[in-house]
Amino acid sequence: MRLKYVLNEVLVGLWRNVTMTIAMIITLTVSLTMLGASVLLYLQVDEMKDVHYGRIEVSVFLRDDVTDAQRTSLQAALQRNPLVKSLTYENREQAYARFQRIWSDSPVLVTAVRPGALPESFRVKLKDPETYDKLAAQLKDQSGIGTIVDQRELLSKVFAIFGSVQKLALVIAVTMAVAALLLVANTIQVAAYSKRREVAVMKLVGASNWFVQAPFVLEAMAAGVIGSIVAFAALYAGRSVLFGGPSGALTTVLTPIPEGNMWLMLPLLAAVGAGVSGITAWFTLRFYLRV
Amino acid sequence: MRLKYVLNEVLVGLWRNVTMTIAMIITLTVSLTMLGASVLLYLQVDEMKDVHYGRIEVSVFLRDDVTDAQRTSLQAALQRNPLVKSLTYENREQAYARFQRIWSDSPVLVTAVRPGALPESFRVKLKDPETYDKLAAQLKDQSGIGTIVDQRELLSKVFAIFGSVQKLALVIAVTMAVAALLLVANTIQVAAYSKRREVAVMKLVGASNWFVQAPFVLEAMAAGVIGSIVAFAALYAGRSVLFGGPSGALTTVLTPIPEGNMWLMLPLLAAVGAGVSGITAWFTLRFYLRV
Amino acid sequence: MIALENVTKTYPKASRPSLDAVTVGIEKGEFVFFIGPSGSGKSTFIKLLLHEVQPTSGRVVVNAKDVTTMRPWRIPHFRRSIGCVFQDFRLLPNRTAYENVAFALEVIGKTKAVARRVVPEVLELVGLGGKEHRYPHELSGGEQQRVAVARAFVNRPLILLADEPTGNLDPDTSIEIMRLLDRINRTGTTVVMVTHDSNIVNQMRRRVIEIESGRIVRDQARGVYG
Amino acid sequence: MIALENVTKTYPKASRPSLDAVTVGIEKGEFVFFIGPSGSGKSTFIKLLLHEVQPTSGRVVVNAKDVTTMRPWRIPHFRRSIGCVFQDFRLLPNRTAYENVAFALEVIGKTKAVARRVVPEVLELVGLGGKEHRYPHELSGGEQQRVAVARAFVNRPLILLADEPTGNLDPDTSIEIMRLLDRINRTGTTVVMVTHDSNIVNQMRRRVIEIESGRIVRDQARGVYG
Ligand SMILES: Nc1ncnc2c1ncn2[C@@H]1O[C@H](COP(=O)(O)OP(=O)(O)OP(=O)(O)O)[C@@H](O)[C@H]1O
Ligand SMILES: Nc1ncnc2c1ncn2[C@@H]1O[C@H](COP(=O)(O)OP(=O)(O)OP(=O)(O)O)[C@@H](O)[C@H]1O
Ligand SMILES: [Mg+2]
Ligand SMILES: [Mg+2]
Repeated sequence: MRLKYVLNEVLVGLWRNVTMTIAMIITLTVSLTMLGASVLLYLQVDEMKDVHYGRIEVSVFLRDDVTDAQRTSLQAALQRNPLVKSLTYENREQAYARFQRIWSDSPVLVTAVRPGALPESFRVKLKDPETYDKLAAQLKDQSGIGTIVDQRELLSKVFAIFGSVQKLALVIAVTMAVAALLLVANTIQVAAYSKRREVAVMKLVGASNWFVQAPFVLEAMAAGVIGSIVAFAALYAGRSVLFGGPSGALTTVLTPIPEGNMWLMLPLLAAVGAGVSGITAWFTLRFYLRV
Repeated sequence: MRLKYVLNEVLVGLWRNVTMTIAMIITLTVSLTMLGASVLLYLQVDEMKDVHYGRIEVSVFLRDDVTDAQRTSLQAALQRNPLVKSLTYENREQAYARFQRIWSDSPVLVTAVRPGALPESFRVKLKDPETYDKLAAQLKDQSGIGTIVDQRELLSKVFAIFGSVQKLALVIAVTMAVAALLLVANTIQVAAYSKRREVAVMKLVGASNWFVQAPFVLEAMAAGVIGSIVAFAALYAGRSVLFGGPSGALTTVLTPIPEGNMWLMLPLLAAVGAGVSGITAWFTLRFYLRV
Repeated sequence: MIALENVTKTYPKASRPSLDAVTVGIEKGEFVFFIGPSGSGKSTFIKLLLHEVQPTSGRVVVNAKDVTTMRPWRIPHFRRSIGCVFQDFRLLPNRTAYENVAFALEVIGKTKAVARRVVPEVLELVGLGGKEHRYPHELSGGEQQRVAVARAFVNRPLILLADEPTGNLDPDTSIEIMRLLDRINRTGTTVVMVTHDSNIVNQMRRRVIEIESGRIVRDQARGVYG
Repeated sequence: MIALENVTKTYPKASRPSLDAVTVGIEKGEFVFFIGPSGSGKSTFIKLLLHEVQPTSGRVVVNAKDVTTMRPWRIPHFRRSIGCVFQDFRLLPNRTAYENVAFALEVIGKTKAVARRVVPEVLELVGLGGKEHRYPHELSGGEQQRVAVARAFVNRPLILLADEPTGNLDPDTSIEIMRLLDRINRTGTTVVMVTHDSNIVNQMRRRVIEIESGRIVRDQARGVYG
């Protein structure tokens, strides 16, 4: 019976205190949207890091005077090597063709390099790009190798930027979580303030703390869940706008956000929204109204 | 007298409705901080665009078989040209040295280019980078010119990214402005709601609409100004953290924010804060309480 | 001074009218008791005079002004000529007794100096000397009621409406308040007082209007209660 | 049933105690009138019994429990054995008359079915049949007071405290309410009633405790008013 009373109370409460409820939902929506956006950004950059990481190759350039035997033995050694995921061979013509393609908008550089000036190479993808040093050590005594180039170093600037963006996203996420907490605490405090007479009357009639508090807390949590759903909808809409078609503002900067990450936001935001507002409501009533 | 009454009312009001006032200030602080941050980001990217734009050069590469006479005449023509801001000459050795320096971490490419394979060139800075086409047309009938390369095209990808970030900053700024409006409207609506009995009594005693509304609106505006000052302080602190020292999260991505732009935020945020909250308060009372 | 012409008021949720075709006239300077059982429409009558509620039909004229057709922006000014003691006091909860009374003076544009002179005097009159700086919740029921009385007459209105101004007062204090209202009435103010106190009505011997279920059932020049 | 031992209560802002070394005992099943001028401390007495305010010194015993030293978590349960009509009604503003009365039943864990049976009956008893679904602001002053009375006795408390329960009622309705309180008293409930109505006190001829400036000045077994 008591439970039914409380549930009924929550629904009626949500309906009656429309102003308060809407205030709380809007507050939560704004904060949760920002929170969700920063978490998505963080995940997205992670994903882009992975993609770039996955593309990283170790180029094993061969000496100009490499012999067929050396080449074959090196290829065999690389194919046997447990660190290696895949291996492609690029001869001088292929290397030049690729060079021309990549630098097509720098004609001066293209003309400066003779066909055949670029050495042949093995392009190695490692199972784990971090094991580059190991591979280099293992190849040390193989003859016929010119230089070994690890793209990781070339991409270090890109990764530094990714790192910065992630740090920033984290800072924003934490800031927004704190802001959400403050705003929700405030809204609830105001709600509690506007209900203080009612609470006082209930207590004078003999209502227990639990009886007074439960509907309030559940109401706040319901508002939290609704807010998180609206926030999710806003994020979804935002994604369509920012990534929609080639003219979307973010298509040049970020890879598209996968559906999976997107839907992950729903339970995350709902949990944060309900949790933050529920706990805040409980504490607010506890200390503010001395229920 | 009436004015004095109203001013007194505002101060007393701010003090008495501490809960409401703090709620409003926090709400405004959060929204205005985000708004300020996005505006700063927008300005900053603008600045970076300018810096990159200022560095843009047109490289006029000379043919391998260029004669001294052709070179001298071309130099004279460029120096006379009103579009040109500055001009430097780079011979083959200088070009190769520069190439080696820039590509030092791609040893394969460096070895693939012979010293002297890179052509000599005039590096031209234009007064306005956009006038590249004009310059190209004027140089068409000059002999001895190989290719003319406009860095603008090379940098187009960078500029596309800048453009995207600016668009995004604008979207966030507008979103935050709207969110601020919603949140403030809400807080004020809740404040008005909690004051509805008081307002009703005042009106029954014969207080005019102006008399009831003015303290309320001024109180909201005062909260707006305080919120904007706190937001400014938060931005200032945020700048120190994010750009502080080489370990700051943003030092690799953005150039440091100039003091000038920073201080521009103070009047901007104050105006937005006071304006939004004042107008919202007025409308809320007008329509919500039918003052 | 006050005239209701065939006024009917039916609240949205009510099944029957709270005032039913009431016609009544009150002259300048009169002292009128309004009596009747609980829920008969006495407070509704007062609320109509203040333009707090609008009649469903009929005309309400107060102070030679037709209240029903009055422009909204004229209402504040109109209300300043009427003092009202509400049944539920309606004090401003976050102002002290002094500030509550002073508010009625501020509204009509009096200076703080005037308030400082007049308000303590008036509070003394209703027996609240020394309690000026209490907030309403720090006063007893009867004390709150007396603050409401003080606020109603502090700015010397033309009309004084009092909805059970002695409901929370002991007989002695009630008589004090009645003496006060009588004195105010003698200075020319029209007084309409709703009451359930038969002793007071019987003692004062003034005009008595009795209302039952929204209809006037008695209107006697020097009447008694029941 | 109720015992105050040398109880003094001085409010923080007040210059003199509102209750001054009061010692009084009330037996189970008694009917006691509490009278005294406005501001003499009657409501403070009621508030002490409910643990709404704490005494500055002295002991308050209600229902064989020492209220002063009661653990906070026991208070709700303790209050459920006391019904109270507050001077300012204290109805829940966003609940209807029905819901306000039903609340007192919900609090003690009665089912909705019980409420549906009992509440309309009780509202009928106080003369509010047909007005169950009105919100407090849609009721007249006297009607609100009667809702408060209905809420106070709906859950058959051991003690009924009534702070001027007829202050906003006409004499006839007052007598109805008094009959009701009398009937409740006859079932064994202790009734303490604060009132300013001399007619009622004189008619009932019950124990009268008179208080003045916080001191008990009279305690008479079958007393009259003043
Ligand atoms: N806002 C409202 N909505 C619906 N009905 C209302 C409203 N206000 C008052 N009523 C009804 O109108 C009738 C008259 O109310 P009114 O307040 O005028 O009574 P009253 O004579 O002042 O009674 P009391 O002596 O109890 O104060 C009552 O039956 C009441 O229930
Ligand atoms: N919270 C408070 N702070 C300060 N003084 C208070 C407070 N509450 C009551 N008082 C004072 O205590 C005294 C007694 O108050 P109480 O409410 O008990 O009077 P009462 O006998 O019920 O009067 P009434 O018949 O007018 O209701 C009054 O003088 C009042 O001003
Ligand atoms: Mg009434
Ligand atoms: Mg009292």
